[in-house]
Amino acid sequence: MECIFGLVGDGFALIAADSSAVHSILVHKSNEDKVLVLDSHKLLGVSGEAGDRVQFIEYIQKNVHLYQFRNGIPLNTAAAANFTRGELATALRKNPYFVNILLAGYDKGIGPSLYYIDYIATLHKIDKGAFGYGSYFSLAMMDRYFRSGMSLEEAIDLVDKCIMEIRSRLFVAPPNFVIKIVDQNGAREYAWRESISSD
Amino acid sequence: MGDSQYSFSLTTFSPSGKLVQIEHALMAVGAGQTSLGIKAANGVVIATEKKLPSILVDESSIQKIQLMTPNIGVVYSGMGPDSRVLVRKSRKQAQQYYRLYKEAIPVTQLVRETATVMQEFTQSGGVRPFGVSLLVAGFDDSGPQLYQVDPSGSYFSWKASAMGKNVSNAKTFLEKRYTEDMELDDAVHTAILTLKEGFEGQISGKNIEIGLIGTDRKFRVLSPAEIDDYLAEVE
Amino acid sequence: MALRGDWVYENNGGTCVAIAGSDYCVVAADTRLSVGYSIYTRDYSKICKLADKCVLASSGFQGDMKALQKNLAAKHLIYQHQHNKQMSCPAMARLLSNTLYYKRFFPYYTFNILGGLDNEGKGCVYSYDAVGSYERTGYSCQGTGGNLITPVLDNQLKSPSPLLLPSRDAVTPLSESEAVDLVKDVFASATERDIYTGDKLEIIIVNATGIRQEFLDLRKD
Amino acid sequence: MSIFEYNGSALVAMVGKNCFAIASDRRLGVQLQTIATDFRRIYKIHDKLYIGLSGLATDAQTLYQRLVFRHKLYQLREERDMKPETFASLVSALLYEKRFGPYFCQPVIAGLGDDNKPFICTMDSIGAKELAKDFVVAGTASESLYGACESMYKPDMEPEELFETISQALLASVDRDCLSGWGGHVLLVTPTEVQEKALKGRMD
Amino acid sequence: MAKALADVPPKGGFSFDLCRRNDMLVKKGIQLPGFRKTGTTIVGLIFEDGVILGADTRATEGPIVADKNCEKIHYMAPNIYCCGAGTAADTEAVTDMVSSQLQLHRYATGRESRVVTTLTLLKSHLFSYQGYVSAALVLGGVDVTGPHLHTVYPHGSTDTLPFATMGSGSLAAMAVFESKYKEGLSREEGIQLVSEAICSGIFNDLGSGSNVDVCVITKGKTDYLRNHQLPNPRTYVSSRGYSFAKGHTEVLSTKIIPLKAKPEVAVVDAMEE
Amino acid sequence: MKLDTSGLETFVPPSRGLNVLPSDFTASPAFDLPGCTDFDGFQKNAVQMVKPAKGTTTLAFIFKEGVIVAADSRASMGGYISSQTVKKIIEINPYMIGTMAGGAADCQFWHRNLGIKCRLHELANKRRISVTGASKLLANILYSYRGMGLSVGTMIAGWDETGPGLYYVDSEGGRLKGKRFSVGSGSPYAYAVLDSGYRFDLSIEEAAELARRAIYHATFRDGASGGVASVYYVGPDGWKKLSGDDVGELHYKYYPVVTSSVEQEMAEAPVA
Repeated sequence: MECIFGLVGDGFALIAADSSAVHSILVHKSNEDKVLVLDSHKLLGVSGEAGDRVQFIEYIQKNVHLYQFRNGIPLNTAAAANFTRGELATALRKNPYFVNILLAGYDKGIGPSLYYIDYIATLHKIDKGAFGYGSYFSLAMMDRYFRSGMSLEEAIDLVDKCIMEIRSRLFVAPPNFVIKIVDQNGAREYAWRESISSD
Repeated sequence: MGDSQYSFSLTTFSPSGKLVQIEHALMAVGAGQTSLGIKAANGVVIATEKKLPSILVDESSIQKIQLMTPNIGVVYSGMGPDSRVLVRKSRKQAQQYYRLYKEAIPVTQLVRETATVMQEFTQSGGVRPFGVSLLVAGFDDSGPQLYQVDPSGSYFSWKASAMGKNVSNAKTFLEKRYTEDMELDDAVHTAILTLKEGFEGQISGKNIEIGLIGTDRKFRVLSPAEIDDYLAEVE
Repeated sequence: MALRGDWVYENNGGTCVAIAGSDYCVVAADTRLSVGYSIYTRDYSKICKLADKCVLASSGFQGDMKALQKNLAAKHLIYQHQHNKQMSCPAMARLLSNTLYYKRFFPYYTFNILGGLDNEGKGCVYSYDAVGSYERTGYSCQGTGGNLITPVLDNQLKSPSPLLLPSRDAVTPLSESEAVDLVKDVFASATERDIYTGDKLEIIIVNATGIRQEFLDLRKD
Repeated sequence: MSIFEYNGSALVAMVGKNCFAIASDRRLGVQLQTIATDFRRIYKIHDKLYIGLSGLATDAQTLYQRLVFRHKLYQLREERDMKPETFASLVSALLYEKRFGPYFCQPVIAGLGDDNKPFICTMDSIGAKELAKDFVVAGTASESLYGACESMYKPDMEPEELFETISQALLASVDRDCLSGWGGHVLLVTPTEVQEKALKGRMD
Repeated sequence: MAKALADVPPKGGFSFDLCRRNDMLVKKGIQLPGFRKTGTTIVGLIFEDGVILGADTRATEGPIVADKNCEKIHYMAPNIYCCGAGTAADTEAVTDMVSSQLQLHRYATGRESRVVTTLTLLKSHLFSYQGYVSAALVLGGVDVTGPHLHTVYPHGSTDTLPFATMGSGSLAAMAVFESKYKEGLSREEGIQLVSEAICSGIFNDLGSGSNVDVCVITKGKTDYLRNHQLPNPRTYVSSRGYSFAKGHTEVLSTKIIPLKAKPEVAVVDAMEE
Repeated sequence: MKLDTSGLETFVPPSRGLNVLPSDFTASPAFDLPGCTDFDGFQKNAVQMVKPAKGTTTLAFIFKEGVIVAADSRASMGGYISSQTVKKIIEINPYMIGTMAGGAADCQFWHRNLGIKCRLHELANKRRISVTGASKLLANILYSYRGMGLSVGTMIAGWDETGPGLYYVDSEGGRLKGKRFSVGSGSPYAYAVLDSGYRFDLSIEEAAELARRAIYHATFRDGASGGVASVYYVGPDGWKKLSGDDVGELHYKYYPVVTSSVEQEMAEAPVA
C-alpha cells in the first residue's frame, strides 16, 4: 500500500515515498519514482491511482513551466500549491482524479514550506504530514520526534525510523522508498532505501 | 455631408472620429417631446410633455413616466418604443439584483446597467443605437439622485436637466431657477414652469406627466387631478 | 421506525439526567412519549423507584423499558425475600448490568441511568449503554436530548476524572437546591431544541430523609 | 459517515451588546485522523464581516474563494462594503444555485451592519437562511453547541462576558465531539476593534 | 493557468457541476447531508371578506429545532401571500422567484397580480422539476375576481379549496377545520379558527412548534400578523444563571486590531505618516 | 442455530423466545435470542440502533521488570463522545488485568466472568491460575460465540509462576502470546512510539513514561481516543496503578506554550 510523508527542517523540506507500482495482488515494479521534481525548487510527492497520478502531475508540471516561460519568474511554493488545489477542485467537478499530494518547495526569503493537498482538494500548510496507510505510523513517529528546525541528519534519521516502522508494522508494506529534498540549492533526489533489488 | 458615407455602419468611425449613427440618434432625442428632471433637497421630480398625435387617442392609456423599481422612476425623450425595451431590460436587471442580494438596487447601479445596454447597441453588428435619452430619478441610501443616460451609453448625475425639443430654453430656465436647498414641492412648481416655457397650447393635467419621489422612497406618478392642483398653485 | 418483519424496536424519545452530590442524588426525566412526529402521551413517567434509595430512569423503547423495570422489580422482590433487606444501589447497578447483558443478542433498547445513595450515604449515579456496559459517574445524561445537555453539565459540574492518579476529590460541588435548579434549566434548554423532549419534567430527589418528587411544566410543542 | 463528518468542525456565533463573537475549532481531520490543529474556518470578508464555513474543508476553501471574488467585485462596482444581510443573501444564492449538487458547507455569517447593529445568520448547505437574534451554530458538534448556547446565552452581553460565554460554550461542546476541537479560535468584533484569540483546549 | 475561469454572476438556473464529484464521494460510502426542513403546519381559509393564512414558526434538522422563529408565510404580491412547507431552501427560492416574476408582470401590465397567475407560475416550475424541488405550498390572495385559496404539491398538482392545510401537522389542523369551519366567517372568527388550527399542529405534531403567524388578506388591504400568538415561552430560567468571570477561559494568544472609524480615516493616516 | 457452549459450562444455552424470569431464581440466567428468521440481519440492525461504545487505544508490553499496561479512557458513539472516564483497564484479580477495546459491555461482562472463573480455579486447585490458562479460558468463551456479533479486542497481562505473561485475545477467537501489543483505533499511532522507544531493559519509570507517551500521541492523532492515560504495572507482587494523567494537561506538559502577551496591530494604544 502506498505511503508518502514529508517534513520541514532547518532550511530544507523533504518528501519520502514508497516506490511500488501495484495492481491487484501484483507488484509490477518496485522502483517507481512517485516524487516529481516540479521545477528547480519544488517537489511534488503524489500517491493515488496510477493513471490519474501521472496525468495530473504532468499537467501541473507543464503548466507551472508554462507560467515560468510566459512570465519569466517561477511561481512560489504557495502559489503553486494554490494552483494545484484549484485545478484539482475544478477537475473533480468533471472527471475526478484520485491523487493525494504533498508539495514541498523552497523560496528565497520565505524558506522551505510543505503543503498538504488531499484527493478532494483540501489544501493546508503543514510542517509534517503523510498519506496512505503508512500515515498512521509515520505521523505518530513524526509527532514524537519532530521538532521545528531539525538538521538534515536528524530529519533523515527520523525518516529512517518511519520507514522501519512501516516495514515492520504494515501488513502490505512496500519494500523500497525514495527520499528527495529541496533546499536553497534546489530540489534533488537524496537517497533510496531499498530492501529488495529493484532491477 | 462628408460623414454620411460612413453612416452605413454604426460601428465604423468617420474620419472626423465620430460615430454618426449615434449623432443621428441624438437628433431623434432632440426631436422628441421635452422632458426634465430636478433634484430637490428631499426628493426628485421628473416631468414630461405628453402631446398626442390626435385628440382621438385615449390619453389615459399612455404613460410616459414609468417605474423601474419601487424607488426608481424613469422618463424618456425620443422614440417611445425604444424606451420600452430599455425599461423592460432594466426592470429585469433590477429584479436580478434584488434576487441575488435581497436589497433594492442602488440608483447608480441600475443606471450603469441601463447605460451598459445602450452602449452595447453602439458597438454591436446588425443593431442600431437607441433613439432615446432617459432621465432616471431615484432615492436610495445615498439620497435623492437624478441621472441622464444618452444613446451613446454615457450617463451623468444632474442637479437638474432637460432634454427633447425644447432643451436649450428649458435648461436656461432651470439654470436661473435652480437652488440647492429647493424643497420637493418647489421643484414640482419649477418643473411645471419650465414645461410651460414654450409649451404649445394650454397646459393641463392631461398633457403633461409628473413623477416624483420623496423621503418615503416610493416613486409615484401623479394623477391628472393632482397635476391640476399643482397647476392651480403655480398660477 | 416501522415495525415490519422481525424488527421490533422503535425509539419513543425522552431525556433523563442524574446528578450525584455528597449526600443526595437528583434523577430527572421528561414525561413525553412519542414516535416519529406524533406524541403518544404527555404524561408517561420514565422514572421507576426500584428500592428506597435507588431509582432508575430510562429512555428508548417503552416496551423494553417496562419489561426491564418489571424484571428488576421481580428480582428485587426475590432478593428481599431471600435476604430480608433492600438491595443497595451498587448491587442494583451490577444486577442491571447483568440483566442488560443477558439480552446481548436481543437487547433491551433502553438507555438507563441508575441513581441513588450508596452504602455510605453518598449520592451515586450509574450510567449504562443498551447492552450493559456501565460506570459510576458524578452525573450523567441520556436519551434524545443527551447530546444537548451533557456539555452543559460538563461545564457546570466538571470534576476531575476518577481515573486520575494521584487522585483528586471528585464530588459535585453543588448543593441540593442548586443541582435541582441546574436540572430544571438544562431541561428547559433541551426542550427548546429537541423535539422529543418536553411536556413535563419529573424530578426525583433521593437523600437521607427519603425520596421527594417535584414537577415542572415544559414546553408542549 | 456523513460527508459533514469527513473533516470535522464546530462553529458558533453569538450576539452581544453592539458586538458579536464568532468562534471555531482548529482541527483539520480526515475522518478520525487529525491532520492539523491550526486550521482556520473563519474567514474575513471585510473589517466587520466574517464568515465561518463548516463541513467539507475543500468546499469551504472553494466557496471562500468565490465569495471573496464576488465581494471584491461588489466593492469595485459599488464603492462600498457589503452589508451583512446582503452578503448573506449572496451566499444563499450561490449555495442554492447548486441545489442538486451542493457544496457540503454550512456557513455561519456574522457582521456588524449599519449603526453597528450585529447580524448573525446560518444556512444549510443549499442556502436556507436562518436569521437569529441570539446565536447560531454549525458543524459536527452542532447538537452539543445548541444545548450549551441555549443554556449559557444571555441577551446584551458586554464584550468580555460575551467572549467568556462563547469560549465556554465552544470548549464544552467540542469536548464531547471526536471530530472537532484541538483548541479554539475566537473573533470578538466591536465597533472599535477586533480581538482575535486562540483558546487553550484539550488536544485529544 | 491557461484558462482564467471567470466566475461571473449566475444567469439563473441550477448548476450541476458538483454532481459528478458528489457521486464519487457517495460511491466511497459517504452519506449526503439532509437539508433544513420545515416540518410545519400551514393552513389557509376563505372568510367573508377574503383569505386568512396561518403558519407555525419551527424549522427542524432531523430531531433538532434549527430555527425557533422562522417565517413561513412568504410575500408573493401585495395582495397574495404563500405559506411554504418542505425543504426550506426550496420554498424560499420558489416563492422568491415567482414573486419577482409577478413584480415584472405588474410593471408590464400595470395591474394587480392575480392569484391564478401565481398558481400557474408555481405549478409549472414545480412540475418541471418532477418533485425534486420539494415545496408544498398554501397560496392565498384576493384579486379582482375575489378571494382564492389553493394548495400546491411538490410535483406541481394543485387544489382549489375553501380551507386547506399542508405539512406534517396538516391532519391535526384539518381536524379543527373540518369540525369548525363554516362559510361566511367574520374576520375575528377566521383569525381565531386559523390560530386554533395552527396551535393544534404546534401541540400535536412534533415537526411544528413555537409561535403562530397569521396573514389576513382582504380587498385592498393585507395584515401580516407576525407572531400573532406566542403559546410556547421558555418555562424555566435558572435563577443563578451561568456567568463566567473574566479570565475564566485560558487564552494562548490575543491579537487586537483597532478598527478605524470611517470618517476619521484621513486623520488617522496623517498621524501615521 | 446450534450454539457451541462448551466454553461456558455455567450458562444455560441461549434459548429462543421470551424468558423474562426463570422460574427458579437461583438457576443461571440464559441469553435471550430474538425469535426471528434472519439473526444476522437483526444483529446488524440492532447494533445500528444501540450504537455500542467504541474507539480506543490500549497497549501492553513486557520488559525486564514485568508488564506495563496502559489505556486511554474515551468511549464514543459515532462522532459523539459518550464518556471520557471509561475504565478500560479491568482488574481481574490482584495479579492479572485485562484491557478493553471493542464493545464496552462485551469486555466488561466477559472480564467479570473471567474473574469468577479464575477465582473458582484458585479455590479448586489452591493455586493461582496462570496467565496462559486465563487467557485460554477467555479465548474459548469468545470462540464459542463467534459469528454472533461480539466485539472484543483485549490483552490479558499478569504475573504467574512463570513470571510476566501477556496475551492478546479477540472475539474472532484469536489468541496470541507476545511481548508487545497495542489494540484499538489508535493502536497504529501507539505502535510507532512504542516500537521506536522500546528496550527490554527499561526501568519501570522509563517504561511507564514510554507507555504514557504512546497513549498521548495516539490520543492526539486519533479522534476516537482521549481522556485520561492510565498506566498500570504488573510485577511479582501483582498489579499497581502507576499513574493517571489527563491528556489534556499532558499535551501542555510535553509541549509547553508560552501564553504570549497581547499583540497589538498598531504601535499606538487602541482606541478606547
